[in-house]
Amino acid sequence: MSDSTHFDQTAYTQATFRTLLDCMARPGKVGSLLTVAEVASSPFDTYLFVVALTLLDHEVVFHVYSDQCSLSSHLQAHTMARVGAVEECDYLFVGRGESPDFRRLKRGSWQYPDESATIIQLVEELGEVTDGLEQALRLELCGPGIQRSRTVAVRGLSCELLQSWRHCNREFPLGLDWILVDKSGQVCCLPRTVQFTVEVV
Amino acid sequence: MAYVAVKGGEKAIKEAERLAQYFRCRGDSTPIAVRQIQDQMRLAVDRVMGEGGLYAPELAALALKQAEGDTLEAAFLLRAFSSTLPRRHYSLPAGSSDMRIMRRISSAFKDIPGGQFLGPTKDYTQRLMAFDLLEEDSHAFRSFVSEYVAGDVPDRVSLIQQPRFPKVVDLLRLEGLLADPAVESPANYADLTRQAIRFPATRSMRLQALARGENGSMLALAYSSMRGYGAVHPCIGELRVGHVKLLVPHPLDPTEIITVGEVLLTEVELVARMRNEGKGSVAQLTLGYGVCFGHNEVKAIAMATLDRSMTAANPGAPAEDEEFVLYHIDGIESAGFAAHWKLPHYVDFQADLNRLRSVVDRKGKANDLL
Amino acid sequence: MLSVRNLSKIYGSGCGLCLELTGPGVGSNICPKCHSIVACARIDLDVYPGEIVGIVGESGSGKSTLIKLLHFDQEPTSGYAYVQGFEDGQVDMFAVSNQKKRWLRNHQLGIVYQNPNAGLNMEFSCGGNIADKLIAADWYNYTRIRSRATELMQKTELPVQRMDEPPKRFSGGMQQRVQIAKALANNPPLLLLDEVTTGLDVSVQAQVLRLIRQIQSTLQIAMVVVSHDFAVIRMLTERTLVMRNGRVVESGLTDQVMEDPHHPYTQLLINSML
Amino acid sequence: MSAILQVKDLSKVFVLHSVEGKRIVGCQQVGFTVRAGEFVGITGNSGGGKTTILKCLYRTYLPSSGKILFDSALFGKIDLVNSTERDIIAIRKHEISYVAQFLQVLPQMTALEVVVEALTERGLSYEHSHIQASSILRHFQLPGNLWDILPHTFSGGEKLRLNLARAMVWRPRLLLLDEPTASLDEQSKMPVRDMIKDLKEAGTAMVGVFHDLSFMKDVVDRHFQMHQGQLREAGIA
Amino acid sequence: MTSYSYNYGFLDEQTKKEIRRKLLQAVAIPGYQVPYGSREMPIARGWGTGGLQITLSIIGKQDTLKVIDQGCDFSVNACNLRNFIAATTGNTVTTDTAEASIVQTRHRIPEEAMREDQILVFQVPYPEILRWVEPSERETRRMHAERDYGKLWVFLYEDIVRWGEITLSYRYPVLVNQRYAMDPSPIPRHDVPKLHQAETLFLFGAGREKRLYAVPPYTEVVPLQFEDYHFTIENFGGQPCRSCGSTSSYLNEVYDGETGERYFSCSDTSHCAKNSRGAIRHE
Repeated sequence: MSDSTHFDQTAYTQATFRTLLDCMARPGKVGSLLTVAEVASSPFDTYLFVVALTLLDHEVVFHVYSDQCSLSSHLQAHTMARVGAVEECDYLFVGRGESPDFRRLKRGSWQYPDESATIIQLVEELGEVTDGLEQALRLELCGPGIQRSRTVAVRGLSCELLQSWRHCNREFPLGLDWILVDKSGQVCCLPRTVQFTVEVV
Repeated sequence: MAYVAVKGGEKAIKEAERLAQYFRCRGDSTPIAVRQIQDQMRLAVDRVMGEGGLYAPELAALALKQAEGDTLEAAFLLRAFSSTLPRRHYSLPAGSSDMRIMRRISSAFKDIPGGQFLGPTKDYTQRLMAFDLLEEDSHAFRSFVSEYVAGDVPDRVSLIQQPRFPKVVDLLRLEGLLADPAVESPANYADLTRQAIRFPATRSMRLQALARGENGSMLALAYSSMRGYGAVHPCIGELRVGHVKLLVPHPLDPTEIITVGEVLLTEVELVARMRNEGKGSVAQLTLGYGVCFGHNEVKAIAMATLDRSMTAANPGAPAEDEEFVLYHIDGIESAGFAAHWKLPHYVDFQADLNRLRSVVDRKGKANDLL
Repeated sequence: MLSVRNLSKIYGSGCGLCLELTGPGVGSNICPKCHSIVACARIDLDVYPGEIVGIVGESGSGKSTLIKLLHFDQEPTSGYAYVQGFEDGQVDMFAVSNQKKRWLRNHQLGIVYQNPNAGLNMEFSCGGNIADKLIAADWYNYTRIRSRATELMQKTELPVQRMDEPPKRFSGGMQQRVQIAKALANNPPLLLLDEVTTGLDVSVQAQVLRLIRQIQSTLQIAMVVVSHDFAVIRMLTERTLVMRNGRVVESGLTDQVMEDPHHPYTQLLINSML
Repeated sequence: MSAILQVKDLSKVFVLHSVEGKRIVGCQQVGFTVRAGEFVGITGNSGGGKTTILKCLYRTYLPSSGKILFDSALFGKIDLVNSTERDIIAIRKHEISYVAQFLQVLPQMTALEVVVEALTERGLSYEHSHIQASSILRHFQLPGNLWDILPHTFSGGEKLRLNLARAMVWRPRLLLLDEPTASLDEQSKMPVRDMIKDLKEAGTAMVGVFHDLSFMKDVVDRHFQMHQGQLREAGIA
Repeated sequence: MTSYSYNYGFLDEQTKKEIRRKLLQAVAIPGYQVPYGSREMPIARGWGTGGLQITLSIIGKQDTLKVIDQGCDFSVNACNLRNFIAATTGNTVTTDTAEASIVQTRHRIPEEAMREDQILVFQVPYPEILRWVEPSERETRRMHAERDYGKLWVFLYEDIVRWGEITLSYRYPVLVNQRYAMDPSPIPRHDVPKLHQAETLFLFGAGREKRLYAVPPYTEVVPLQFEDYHFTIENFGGQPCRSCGSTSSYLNEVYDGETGERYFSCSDTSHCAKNSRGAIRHE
């Protein structure tokens, strides 16, 4: 962030947060993240970085899964957040096509289910309709935030990962919340309350 | 006209503010200087800093001025201000062994290494009205200081700021007679201003909550324990008042330690009876610890008493129940909530009336049937 | 219907040798090394549907701790237990979440404590106490709750017209019956009874024992009865475990344990009561 | 008819730990068989071990060695010496009944309730149990005014009749009787004998121990004498 | 003396981040109270600091704000909060529910149906509904963890025993998503059904108690009730609002200062004004 006079981080993270809040409150709704030149210059994936900038500070612990490009130190420098193991992190960043073992993440305690990890994961493409999305997973969602049901299509996510996420959410209120971001800045949230069926398109 | 229809809210607020301002200014005295409050109302300033949880004598004095002397309101102003300040650094734990002593006494021992050291206290002064202060002469006021400092008692200046003393309770510690509370690693210290307290509370949380507690509430609870609702019969191992240095590691090079300033603290280490924890328990005295900003001895004693009373294995008395104590000693919270009853509650009251009428109607119908 | 294996409870830090260094062999359940108390050690227990099993022993033998572990009032240090009505008896009930334990307690178990204060909320009314158990087992119909409470009070010979009074105004025997009524409210397949007649007058004791027998014979509820009193055990149970220093030293048919005891401690216990 | 009970080499030794493991012999190498509908009577001096045999058969005592083969309707041929407690409880519930010398009942239960409970705990409906219980009490000539009071106020004979009624009312396949007639007066003995005959005809096997056999002479089929823990046949009565 | 200036929305960015993180979790666990490090605000504890912190953490320059207290935009407290937010953000404010993107409220849900693009922020004095029956926080945490709501239910049961109905009027307990018992804040019963399967996101903030929680849109929110003793809302005996004539809105009963006569008027004042103008479409 070389020139802070042109970049209003306060307004920027606020707008990003509101998109996340809206998407978390309406699981499966696909929102759009904004990007600006200052952020785009980051070596970290632009949109994961956008989310990180919005949520992370020195009070939280994060982990970048199979961090091959020392992204952790980049994130740390920009947010002051601490790097920690998968088991203790509040936020897990997952790159495209990666399949971490979700079972290692903390799912909260019965007294404090909020002490759980949130996964922020990059996928190929997200859409509310399956048109034009090949080899995508079509998720039929229901649960709080959804009137009857809602459909979201995701390309670049494995069925196995979905199942392992479901396994981690089997006893509510313990669970993991999941934020999916695609390469063009589309975002979709899957809180632990979501029930889903999946089909391969 | 009824309360509901008050639509001049905006205007009413402004007028009320102006009226309050008028009440502050209407006398024919000159405006009080913040510096005067800071110097001459030092105990009020200390109290405000303690309850406000911010060590800022000048701002505390300003808050007192703005609050027209209401210490709780002043502490609230200070707190609200401090909550907008980002937490850039956390200091290293400051040890009071290195305190520059202003006052230090022990009631546990007659003679202590270094000696009892009264310092500035009015404990032994008769509480008689000093009518001469009604018309204090500013010349006399000044000349007292120059005479005092230049006086014939050689060590007076150094008496105000004394060198270090060994700590009294360390004597007991060396002999193995003192059971220290479990030590928490500084890395795990919680920050009460950044997270909500939870129970059982960690000791660092407890002490922080107590250090920001309101004098009167803490005193009442501690007194209840001393008097019989509970069983803390304390003995002051050591009470010391003095300045402590605050050190912060350099953000880029943690091996480099920077002194960021000094704070005046009152610290009380209270020794209480040994605890019986069944077979295998060691006969040891227990410690209650109290510390607060500024010079405030009653608060520090109350805090140490509560720190000790909350260690009861089976809480019975209010002062032994940590949830009861810690949830009710914060003056800002309790005063705010007590004051909030002044807000309109007619919607809730209407709902109550509605329910009441429904019950009365049913009873009436039931009686009619009889 | 209930199967307990290798259940242990140690109060204190525990040192790994606690189980070896304590027990009836050394006549103590306090570990000489770390001063932990071994309340229960490697207990095995099976309860079959409709059966009453007795657990007898002196105070400090670990029998009440065992009951408390089974009711989740305390957490075991180690061990497993399986209940027929929970996950088909396939899942260790100690290994599940408190949320599920609560379900189990609400739907599968009933308990009557020696002290009515432990089993009843003395601020609630008598009917409220019964309602508490019913609501926990998903009864949400006020009228049905009232009639079930009436029925239970009749069954336990409590004055129905006092349903809306708090049990703290009742006598000890009546409080014990309120506890039983509450424990029975959801028709639990397993009822745990912890020294339920201790401290009651002899005539009241008899009433309570009779009530328990009637319940067992009419409702076929399985029960675990803990008592230091052999007479109570003899009257209520067919099988008995004798506990000492946290261990089961002998078990068998109740009449056999009492008339042909094999373990030295049981013989001593029987002799001292005659 | 075939043997319902075969006792082979049955011994019982008590070990008293409080007196340095002292061993007391209850019975030794005892053997006999009982067929359905047969009444075996055992006499002997008190302390001679006859009650020990009876209690071993009921498994109140755990035999030290030997076999007790019982032809169970539930389990087929089963050795009561090493059957599981569960099996013994089931057999006690449905097949073998035991009449002790003294009546033991729950306090606060009336005479009628005692007999009714013997049936309800075996799964009969309350109404049905009530009818049968009344009928047997009537048969044993227990006065109707006693039915609704607590048995601890009864005379010895009344208690014994109640005890028998409770054990017989559900018609066990094997009935064990410990001094069942000791405190019966002449007038009460008749209905007891009738009931025993009735059960015998229906196939119930019985083992009874007596101080003196005279009273039971006409119902006992075979007679053994117990002497110093050993049993010998005294010929058919 | 150093000069001090405040950030957009008063709170520093770190504080906002914390509250935002907790809000996302609150939405993910409907009805669960998330503890947070509530900051001292320049208005007193108990005067809406919880709602205020949420509003200031979510608000952006494009938002239009409405603040009501007891349904009224002009009560002193509503004015005070609105002025504060406006002064520290420079945002547009409104009294028209339909125009607002964020509505902060104390003790009411606006009469006008709220939409998907709006957020309603509640000021909550007692976030713990179990406080009706249990004073200890440690114990109520355990009760929530185990979904142990027996005490609350027995409280309702005994209320019926004593009075023939459940007498709780405002702060009526609700069960969210069949899991958490929740305090809907001291709204009257009239407003409780509006929480169920709503279009709008509801956020709740309790500053003094340091808790925040949420009800996402389209979520099941059911008042605790017995099958045969149904939850009912307030009944004004068919009396209309004296100003706008509405018979469907929540009314205040008012005594005329001159005549002493008792009459009713809408608690939602801006809705009432709009209705009087005929600007509300009735279905």
